Amino acid sequence: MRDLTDFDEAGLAAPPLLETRGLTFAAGGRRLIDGVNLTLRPGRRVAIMGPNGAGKSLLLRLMHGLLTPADGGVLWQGRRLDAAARAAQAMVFQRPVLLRRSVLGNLSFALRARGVPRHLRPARAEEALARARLTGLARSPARRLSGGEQQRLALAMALAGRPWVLFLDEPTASLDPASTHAVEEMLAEAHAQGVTTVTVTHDAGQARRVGDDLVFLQAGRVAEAGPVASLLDAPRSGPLRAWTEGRLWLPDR
Amino acid sequence: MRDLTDFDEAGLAAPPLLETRGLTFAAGGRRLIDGVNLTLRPGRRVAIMGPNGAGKSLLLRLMHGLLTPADGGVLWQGRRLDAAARAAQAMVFQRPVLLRRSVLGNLSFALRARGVPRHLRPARAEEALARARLTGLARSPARRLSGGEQQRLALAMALAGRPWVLFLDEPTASLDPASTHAVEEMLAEAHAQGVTTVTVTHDAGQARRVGDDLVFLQAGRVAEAGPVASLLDAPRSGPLRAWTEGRLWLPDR
Amino acid sequence: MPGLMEAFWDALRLIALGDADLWEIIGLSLRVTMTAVGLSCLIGLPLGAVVGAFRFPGRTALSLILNALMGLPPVVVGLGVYLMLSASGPLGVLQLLYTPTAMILAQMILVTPIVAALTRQVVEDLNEEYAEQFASLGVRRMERVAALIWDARYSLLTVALAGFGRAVAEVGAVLIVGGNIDHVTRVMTTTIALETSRGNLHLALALGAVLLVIALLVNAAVMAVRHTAQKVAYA
Amino acid sequence: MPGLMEAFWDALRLIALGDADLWEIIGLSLRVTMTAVGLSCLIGLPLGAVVGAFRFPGRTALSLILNALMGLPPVVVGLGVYLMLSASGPLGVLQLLYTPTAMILAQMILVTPIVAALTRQVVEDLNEEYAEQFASLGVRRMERVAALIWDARYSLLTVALAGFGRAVAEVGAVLIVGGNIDHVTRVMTTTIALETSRGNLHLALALGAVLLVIALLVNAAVMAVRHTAQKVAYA
Amino acid sequence: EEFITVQSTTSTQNSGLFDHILPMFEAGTGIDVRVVAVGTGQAIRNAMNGDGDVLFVHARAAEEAFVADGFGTARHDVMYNDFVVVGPAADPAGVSGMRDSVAALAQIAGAGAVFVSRGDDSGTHKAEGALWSETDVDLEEASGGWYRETGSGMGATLNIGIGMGGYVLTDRATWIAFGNKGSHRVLVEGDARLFNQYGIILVNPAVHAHVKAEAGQSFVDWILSAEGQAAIAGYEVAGQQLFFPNAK
Ligand SMILES: Nc1ncnc2c1ncn2[C@@H]1O[C@H](COP(=O)(O)OP(=O)(O)OP(=O)(O)O)[C@@H](O)[C@H]1O
Ligand SMILES: Nc1ncnc2c1ncn2[C@@H]1O[C@H](COP(=O)(O)OP(=O)(O)OP(=O)(O)O)[C@@H](O)[C@H]1O
Ligand SMILES: [Mg+2]
Ligand SMILES: [Mg+2]
Repeated sequence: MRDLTDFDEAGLAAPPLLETRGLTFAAGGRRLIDGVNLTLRPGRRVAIMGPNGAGKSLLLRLMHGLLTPADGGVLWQGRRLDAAARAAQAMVFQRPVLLRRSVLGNLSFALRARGVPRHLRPARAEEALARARLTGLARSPARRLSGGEQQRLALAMALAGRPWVLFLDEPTASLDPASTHAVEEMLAEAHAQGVTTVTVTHDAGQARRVGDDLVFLQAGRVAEAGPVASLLDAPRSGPLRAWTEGRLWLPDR
Repeated sequence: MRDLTDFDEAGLAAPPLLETRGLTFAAGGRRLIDGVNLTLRPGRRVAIMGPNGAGKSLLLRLMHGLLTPADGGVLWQGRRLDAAARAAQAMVFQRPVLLRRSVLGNLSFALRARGVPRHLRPARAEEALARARLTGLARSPARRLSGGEQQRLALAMALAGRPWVLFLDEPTASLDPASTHAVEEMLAEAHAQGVTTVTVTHDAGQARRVGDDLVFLQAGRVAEAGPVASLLDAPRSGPLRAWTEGRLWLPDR
Repeated sequence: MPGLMEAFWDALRLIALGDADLWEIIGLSLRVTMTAVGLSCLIGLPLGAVVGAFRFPGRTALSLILNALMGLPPVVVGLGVYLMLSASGPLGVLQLLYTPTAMILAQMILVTPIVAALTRQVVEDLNEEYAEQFASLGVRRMERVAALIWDARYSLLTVALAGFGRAVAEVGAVLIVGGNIDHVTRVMTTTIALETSRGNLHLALALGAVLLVIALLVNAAVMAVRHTAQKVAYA
Repeated sequence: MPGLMEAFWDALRLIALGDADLWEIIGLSLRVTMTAVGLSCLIGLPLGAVVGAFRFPGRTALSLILNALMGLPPVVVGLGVYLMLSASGPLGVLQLLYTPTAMILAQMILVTPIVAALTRQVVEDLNEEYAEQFASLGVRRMERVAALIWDARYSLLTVALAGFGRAVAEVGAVLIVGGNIDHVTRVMTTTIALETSRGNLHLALALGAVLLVIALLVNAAVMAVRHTAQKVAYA
Repeated sequence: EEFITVQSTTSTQNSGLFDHILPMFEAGTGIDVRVVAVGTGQAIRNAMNGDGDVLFVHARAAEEAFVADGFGTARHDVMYNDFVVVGPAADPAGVSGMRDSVAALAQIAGAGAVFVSRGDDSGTHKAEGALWSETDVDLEEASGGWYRETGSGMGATLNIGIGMGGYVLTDRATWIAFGNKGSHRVLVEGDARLFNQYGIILVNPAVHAHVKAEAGQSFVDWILSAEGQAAIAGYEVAGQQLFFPNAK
């Protein structure tokens, strides 16, 4: 397999924030992630695309340290990924997990977990609510929120910790255009402040907007990786070509 | 409020399959659905759009008889909506609910619930799996599927009952382009066989593809309704205009 | 406590040597308890699931009563069953008093509310997730109950084990309706009570330890079956 | 059974007339049981939550042991506490034998494993949903435990009520360590046992009914509090 | 297999008497004897309900009432033993060696030393009550103080008495066979008022038709026979005879 570590030309100078080396994950007798090598450089935004079941969510989980690889590993600033490293990361799950509390209760919980001192929490929560446009719903039970509202709350909770790296798993899948736009602006803002984002998306337009580099996954492997525009404009691999044309890519299954 | 019962010009001849009259739903002290009048005519496809939290999912639930209205009601072929009526309907939820069983187990369960005789079930399950491209995952635990796979399974379960009316709540939100395309084709196919579909979507392009008529919801009310193309090309109401321009519509909140 | 360890070894020696009396007692304990718990689950699981899954008039009252019946005192159950089965009671003709059947009946009455009340809670929690999907699919009532019980089966195992624990440890009811008759209705707990009243505290304690070991083995066996099932899983 | 209804009315009349002895007994029953259940929850909820939420070496063994300890026979617990607290026992100097404190201790030992084992199951089910979010947010261990207990609080109420049921119905342990001493350690269940051995079966049964009514009231009170809390809710 | 049910008290069972004599009867007749050992009151009540063929207890007045009310055919003396007062070796009330049981109790009360009573209306409790009634001690007032009513069986009461370091009135058979004596020993014995008579009664088949009159009667007959009486006399624990047959 090609070594893809160096696709990130622009960021070559900066030392890598996170690297995966031969990352492999297996379950149910299948290699669901299969020898993935990636490098995340500070401030460089990555978009991940790929068909359903390609392993995008698993890859995010592995990079975030939520799953233990069967083989290979994840390096955080050159060292083993541990809980302390995870404190500098945050993730928005594809299917938001919200506590059985109010919207505000969820946010306060996240702030507290992230070590925000008690006296700072109300202001921070207020601010996050406003940014997620949930102020009016602060006292509503979080699990009764609409799909889009839940997704916005999950994003607000992730951002509350002011992470260095933000993993986003289809963060705008249930959002209306205005919210999608707002989220993309939040990402741009975060990027401007130096946050490194990794966004899984099925929307090529979004990939261009929120990614500098694109990783295209297919059946647990990196089919193609490189600067987002050049890849999408001139896909070289079969899977990505099929994808951009909206075709089904069925190599062996 | 304007009476919107008759927006459906093309279907005027056919008697309505389902009607909502002054449909209202309240919770937490808010009128979340507020006096909605809609008519569903057989074979006529409806798209529902609107910002997050507008009440789209609640409206589907009310029409499917899963929620009891606070005021107004739902008529099914002119009579009260009951469990028997619901047997002619099916719904794909925004957040798929899958049993703690295998993919095949979930499908068999749905088939059985829909009264498919035991000896017909294996063939029907097989067929549904193939259509949802889940054949290879038949024995996987359903709740371990990827987001997109779960959504496809939920759709397969809904279709398994061969419903007359199909409610779809953002059915392609987590799907890759090829799957989205496949789902839209399935909907077209179902439409050709006379199934009436009601699809919630945030994607204007999809609304055009899967809807004859469009209902635009805003804060629990129908802001605008009519043939999809004319509405999207020339939005008259403030909310829909804001929407098509990707702006935030904040009338009073 | 030197006497204690000694007594414990004595008890273990009796078991190891296959002391017929002790094995008979252990066997009857297990037979009575297992049967009672099995029957309790047969009633309590569906009953609890129905209360947990459906809304009907009197549901709150019913679940309240089930909760309260978890506090049914064994002696009272024993007395109630005794008065039923006594020769001068309504079911006297059945001649079930002072038989293992009477003990099973008493334990069932004790354990069924526990199984039902805890099942109600477990099923209610699961149903919150499933209810809309079930309603949408038009799942029939009895199938709902079956599906909820099946999907919650691993949690319900713990419920059944709670019932087992109550039954296997119980002495008040089986003493009254069984009579602790040697070779007929003598079980571990009544033996322990007897030895206690004979002042053979260490022997009683040792027998208690044996009973606990048995409970541990039963639990381990159930867990092993569960793990195997979970591995094979997903039919 | 005419004698039964009569005895029941007699018992009710005693209560209504404010029979001092009976009220004393009911009061002690509630005090001992409530204290024991409260303390058991204080230990059992976090313990069960820790076992349910974290993976650590010995976790399976621990949850197996908790399950098995649900089958701890009251008489054995009573004996164990007796041997500890008796004048010649290691804790004899405390002079706690035959005091309500000893009864609370014995009931705690009985009830804590029940609360812990059932909590483990409830928390394990909830943690399956929360675990990744917690790990992602970097929630500290003790906060996780607290959050799981808090979010599962309505289900855990049923667990606590199961513990209450076991404690309030229990007679074997409190008889041994309390001694059923009139005006000192006599509670409802030991009174019922006494009346039974006196052959006053109907009175015993009537007292049992009274006990059940008390259990029902306690459960109803808890449920009422729960409903109110759920309405106010969502802090 | 033919069997009869005997309602009896805990003292006969706890002392091990039945384990000693029943095999002899069963070997001779092939009739299995099932003993239900409960409180005296409960045993009598169970027998009244017809849940036993034979009643074998020690509460003379209650037994005679049982027969007088028609529940039993006839009452026969079987055996006796005696009650003793046991207490801690330290003997705070200084009653060791006394023969006058009433005086001994009065002295215990006077010293305010803990006395543990069964308080369950059993035969033993009634015998104890009779002794107290000859003193001028107000038990009502003392209850909960130095006078502790356990409301439990003999064995449980002994366990409690030993745990509290208190005095207990017990039947000698239970005491001798008892395994948890601690430092307690017999302090008062030999008073004629401490006599403890056991009786046996066949439950009346005219009241309860299902009573196994024939087998039950054969058990009664055997107990009263020379063979049965010898079996009772032959039961010893630690070299001491526990019961003294006195059938007429
Ligand atoms: N624990 C597991 N056990 C077995 N199979 C699993 C497990 N987790 C994930 N899978 C399978 O691994 C594959 C990749 O899953 P993943 O969720 O990473 O897909 P994805 O790329 O995120 O897809 P989507 O776009 O649909 O979200 C899927 O086929 C899924 O069924
Ligand atoms: N049971 C409930 N109690 C209180 N509020 C509720 C309840 N159910 C829904 N809501 C609120 O009602 C509004 C409409 O919810 P609904 O799920 O219908 O929105 P939606 O239009 O489907 O949005 P989305 O596009 O985000 O899915 C939301 O603001 C939601 O928070
Ligand atoms: Mg995914
Ligand atoms: Mg929705």
